[in-house]
Amino acid sequence: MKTIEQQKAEIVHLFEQKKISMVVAFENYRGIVRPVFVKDIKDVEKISFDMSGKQNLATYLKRAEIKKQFPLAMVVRPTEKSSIALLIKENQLKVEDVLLIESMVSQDQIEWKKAQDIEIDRLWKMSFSERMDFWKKNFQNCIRCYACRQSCPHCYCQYCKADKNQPTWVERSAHLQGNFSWNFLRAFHQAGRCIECGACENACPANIPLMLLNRMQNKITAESFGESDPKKYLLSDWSKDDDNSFFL
Amino acid sequence: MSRIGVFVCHCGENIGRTVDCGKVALESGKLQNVAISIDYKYMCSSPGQELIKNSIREHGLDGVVVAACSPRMHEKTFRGACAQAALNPYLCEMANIREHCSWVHDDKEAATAKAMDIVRSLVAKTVRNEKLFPIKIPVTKRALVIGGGVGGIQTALDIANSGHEVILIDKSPSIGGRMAALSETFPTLDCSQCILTPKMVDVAQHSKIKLVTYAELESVEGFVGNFKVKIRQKARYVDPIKCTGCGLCSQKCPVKNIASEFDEGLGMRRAIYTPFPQAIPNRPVIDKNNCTKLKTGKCGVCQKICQVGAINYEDKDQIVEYEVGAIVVATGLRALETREIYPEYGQGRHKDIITAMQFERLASASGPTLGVIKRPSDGKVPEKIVFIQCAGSRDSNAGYPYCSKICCMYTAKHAMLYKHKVHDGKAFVFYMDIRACGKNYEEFVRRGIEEDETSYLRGRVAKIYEENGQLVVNGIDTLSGEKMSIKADMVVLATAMSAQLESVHLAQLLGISYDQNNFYSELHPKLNPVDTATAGIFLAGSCAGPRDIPDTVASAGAVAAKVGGLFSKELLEREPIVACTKSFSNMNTCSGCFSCLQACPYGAIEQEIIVDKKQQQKKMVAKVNQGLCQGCGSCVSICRAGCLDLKGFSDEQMYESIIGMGGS
Amino acid sequence: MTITASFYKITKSSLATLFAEQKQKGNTIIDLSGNGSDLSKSCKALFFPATEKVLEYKIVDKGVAEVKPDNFNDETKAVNRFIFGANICDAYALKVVGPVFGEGPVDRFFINKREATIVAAILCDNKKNACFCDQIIPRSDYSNAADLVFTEFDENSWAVRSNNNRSIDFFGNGFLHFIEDNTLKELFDKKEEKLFNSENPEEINYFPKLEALKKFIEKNFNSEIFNDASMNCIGCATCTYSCPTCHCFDIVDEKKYYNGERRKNWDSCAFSLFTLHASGHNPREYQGQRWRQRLLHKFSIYKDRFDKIACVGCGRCIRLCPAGVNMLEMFEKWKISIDHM
Amino acid sequence: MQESIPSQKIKIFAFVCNWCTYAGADLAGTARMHYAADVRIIRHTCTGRIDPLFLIKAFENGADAVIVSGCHPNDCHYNEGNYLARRRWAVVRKLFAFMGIDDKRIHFSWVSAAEGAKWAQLVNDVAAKVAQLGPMKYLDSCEVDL
Repeated sequence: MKTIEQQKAEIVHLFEQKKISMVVAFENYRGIVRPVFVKDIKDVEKISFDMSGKQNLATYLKRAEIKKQFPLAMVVRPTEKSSIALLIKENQLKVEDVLLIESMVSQDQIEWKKAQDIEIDRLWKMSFSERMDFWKKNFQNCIRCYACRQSCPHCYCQYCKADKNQPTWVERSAHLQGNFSWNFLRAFHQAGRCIECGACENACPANIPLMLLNRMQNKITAESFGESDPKKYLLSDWSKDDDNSFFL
Repeated sequence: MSRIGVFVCHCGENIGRTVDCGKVALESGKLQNVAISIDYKYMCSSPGQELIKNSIREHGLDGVVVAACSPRMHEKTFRGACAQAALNPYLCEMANIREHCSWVHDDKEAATAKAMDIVRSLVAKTVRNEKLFPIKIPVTKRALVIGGGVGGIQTALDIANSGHEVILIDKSPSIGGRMAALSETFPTLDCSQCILTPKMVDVAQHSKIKLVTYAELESVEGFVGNFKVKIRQKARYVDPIKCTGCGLCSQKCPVKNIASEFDEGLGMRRAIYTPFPQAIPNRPVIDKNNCTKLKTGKCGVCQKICQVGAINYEDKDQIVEYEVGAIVVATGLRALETREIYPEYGQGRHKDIITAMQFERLASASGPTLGVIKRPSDGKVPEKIVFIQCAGSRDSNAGYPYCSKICCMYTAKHAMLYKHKVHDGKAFVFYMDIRACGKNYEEFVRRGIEEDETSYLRGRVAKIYEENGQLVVNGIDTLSGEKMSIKADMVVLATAMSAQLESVHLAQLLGISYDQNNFYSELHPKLNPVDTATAGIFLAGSCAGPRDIPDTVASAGAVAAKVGGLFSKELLEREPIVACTKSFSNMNTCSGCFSCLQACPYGAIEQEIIVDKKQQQKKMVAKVNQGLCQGCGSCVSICRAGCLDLKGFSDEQMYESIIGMGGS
Repeated sequence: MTITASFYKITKSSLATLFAEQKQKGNTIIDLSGNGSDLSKSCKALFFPATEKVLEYKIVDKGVAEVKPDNFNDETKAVNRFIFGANICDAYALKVVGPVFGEGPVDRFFINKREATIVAAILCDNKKNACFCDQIIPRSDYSNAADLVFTEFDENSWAVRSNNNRSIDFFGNGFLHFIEDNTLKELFDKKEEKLFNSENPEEINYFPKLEALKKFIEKNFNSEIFNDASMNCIGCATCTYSCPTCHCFDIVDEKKYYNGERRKNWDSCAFSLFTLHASGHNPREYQGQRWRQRLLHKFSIYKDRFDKIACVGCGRCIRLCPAGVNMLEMFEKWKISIDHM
Repeated sequence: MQESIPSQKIKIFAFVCNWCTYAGADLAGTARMHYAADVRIIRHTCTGRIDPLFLIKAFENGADAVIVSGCHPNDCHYNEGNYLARRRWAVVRKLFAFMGIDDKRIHFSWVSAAEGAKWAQLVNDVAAKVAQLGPMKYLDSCEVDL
């Protein structure tokens, strides 16, 4: 197991050999753990291996400014690793674009996921109208700042379907119908893709429990389809054995 | 603002009876973008079409909605009318207020309100319709005919005689199909083989026909004019080029007791065999399931005896690929076996209860008995035969609710043939109705009754059982109301004609639809009886439902004419309902995740590299190959970013039709 | 114009009674003093909501629509509201953006709501993380920002500073619950003094001189500094939507078949869509350019146009940013260059 | 003007494919099978074309229930469109349910071109269920409370 010093030395070495032009990592800025972009050896010091940051660093890989810096290195946790794997699978990245430096600090999500599961079960036990009220209460706070979308590494579309207005499938207004459509659309587009990093929920200034939707959906896809071609987008694939029970 | 014309058809009384067409026309006239709205008794009639054409010219319409029957019925008609008035045909839509409204509802108020919703939806959609132009694609002028029965043979000959190449495949070692196994044919009593075998020889010798027997379809890709088919040539173990067809191998093969498929199990064949003496090609194959050499490695008699060294035990199945422009399905049908028929009829337990196909072999001069009618159990010439019609047919409980169509005629023929061969014999026929509708058919049946003394008994047989070496047939003659009990030496069942066992599998390979009885569906039962819903694939003969020989040959000719028409053009025109990329703010916003490519059933999505001004690769995006695209639109709804669209059913059109339907 | 403030005392129970009376009269009382998210405590949305119906139409015949309201001046009358517990910075922000909505073509939706609403702020006891209102709001404006300013006198009562007569008009007889006590001025002065002199819990205590900052941003228009400083930015609109002075909006039409609405929705310069042309050209292609626009607008353009800085130092953009972008940190980074201006 | 023809109380939007269910509904018509007039058919090329957002748009525009119907598995005119659709709906219907849209308002079925009777039965069954539930009023308080 490498020490933090060894990992920093490794990064310095990569810079020296001109193998990378940038490192994306976390820093601890006055008690706030946040992303940092190190372009220079002297700033390697800034990198903190305390990986408690709420963001998913892979989200930066979709930005044009960052793409210019390829190849770059990224200090990653399991969440970033999964996201990068997905981006490679969906042709958004090449393997050689990002050098992974694995953080040794484990990211403990067990408690958080357990709490979500309890909440999901609680919601399933409700009646339809009670669940609708639950989401109405949450979605009415949505201001459509799209922090969820922007913080998600998998929302890489150049222009989101919700931004396109010919036709306007998702109303842009932050009213209930618009918010419902938007949050449905985002959850649906995560089907089989969400890696449960929680970045969207953490980013939401209105504190909407977005991960409930994603986690619930992940559970369904795991149950309904089982083994699926790992090289394919879940919904671009099909099997003769898929659930047919709900068709009359 | 668009200028849409709405034309509401009464369809005589068909729509007008339950939908207030005048009111619908009046209200449609008030809709946004509607320039004119008229109702008329028969919109599809010539004056109706003139009305549309004149309105287009007079009012400068840029869209037409015809509220009438199903677009599956008359979309072509009305689009054609629009085209004649110089309006792009794809600016015309149909609102289905007959099949989906007037015919299925009785409350006039509700039906009128619904018709109004439908019209509004289509008007809203039509505002977003765009001019589309047919896609032109090249044609491979070669046809594949699947099935070498009389239907397939006739189709192949007719196509080849019009100058186009044909590939004829058959799953069995020889062409000939059902007809080759028949004795004589109604109503003329020609010898079946005498009229068929010359045609088989023509096929074998025709320079334009490539005959591939003992072969099955493996896969189909592509589309009309441009199919790529893979054919599995099953291992014959006999080199057909070296083989001279001397037949010595079949005579010497030590495995002798295999029931002959051609003789319906009444005769035997060897493990290396030709199905019948007149087989085309006259080359044997080895039945690998029964050959001792192939099973155990011991034997090898045929190889030793073959003087030209044509036997090759190492032969393997081969996949051969062909490019064809049209596919003809002529796979025929299957007669049920006795074991598939009612338990009351013994279900195959009595040797002397046989099927009509077996009787054909008994009556055939080339059959196992050389044309002498002998009963299978003891070879005795039967003195009394009971023929039972509708064994399975017209019985929805048995799963065959339809009429098998040919049984009345061949049963009449069988009774006649029997009487001609056994002059003292007595033939009884149990029937439900005698359906002898065809040229000289009724006369043929009358001849059987009057000259050959066939006894027709109207009624169904309740039970057949064996008693003292004889079969007892119990039934009721419903005309006299008497209970009948006939002691017979043999019973012949006119078993139901069903679709081939593999018909569904083949339909799925070809992407054509089939009905509840697994017969293939025509594009239109009356107006397109030989087309399928998949362009470039046609149906000849009984694969679409039971047909007799004249009907089969007629349909084969019809298919050949269709294929000839298809091949008469250098370029094909295809419906432009295809996917396309959609720009946003003048940009291609595709991110290149290629979920669409993974989903496309036709491989119609390609990867395209977009370069910047310096010719550097900017990104890779999805591009639709409109030649391959069939227009299902799956890619459109898979695309998360909405970068794809489907012409004719675009996002904008669907959006408008939804809000138009809502009408809130 | 000097405004003389007057001071009052009111017990918490009387205030509750007053609220109850007002509610009975049909006025709306909005209490922001309780617990709520940082976002929900901003009162911008109460005057300029995230989405607001501007008009609705109904097609009644071909090419003919009934539009409601057909006269904005008359038909956008707002209900009377009393907002209790706003932050002073947020109340001040209403004054900052007032001219945008009130000058030239008047935005009746904002102005009518403002005219029908009394904003009562509670004086902050101490600075929150990333607050820097003291650096931006002039002291005199700070005191006068809200219509009423509350501060706790003791456990049971509030000291109140009234900056104008609007509350008297609003409450009518109900204003008798407020007991005039001009000696309380000292209490307010003392508290404000303490607040202004207190240390910011955020370690950055540098805030540039506004003139120098304005010049610096203008001068560096084509520089890379904005790109570097906004590396973290993920391009969401949390900063602009939570900002009490950001006031960009977009007009969208939402249609059903016969009915439809025109809506005024928040829009944000942080989105790439904000400046996207129909041609596909985007003058602000990178996030750095969008950040430059945000700073430029707040500290230069707005100042030129309305002689005010479009920032009140509430610190929400820093606290709520999901990616840790910090405007104060940017200024600190550029300190030497700015001071040099 | 929409008042001049009284609109149906309940509207069921049916999103169907052109090749099977649309033709099946045609067959129901040809055979004069009577069924509830609440249903409104919107023709698509294939079930694979139908986007979940179509359903949401339908609800926003006054649909009280939705039917999605196409060719039976294996019978798709486009070979695979209905399989792709089946997987999509497996996800979407749970998501709708989790978000509080009553599953009695969203129905999926396979109706072939030969199953006119099944189509008529399906419409009647759905219409009966929805009649019990009454109008949907999808998020009718559109405005967010201030």
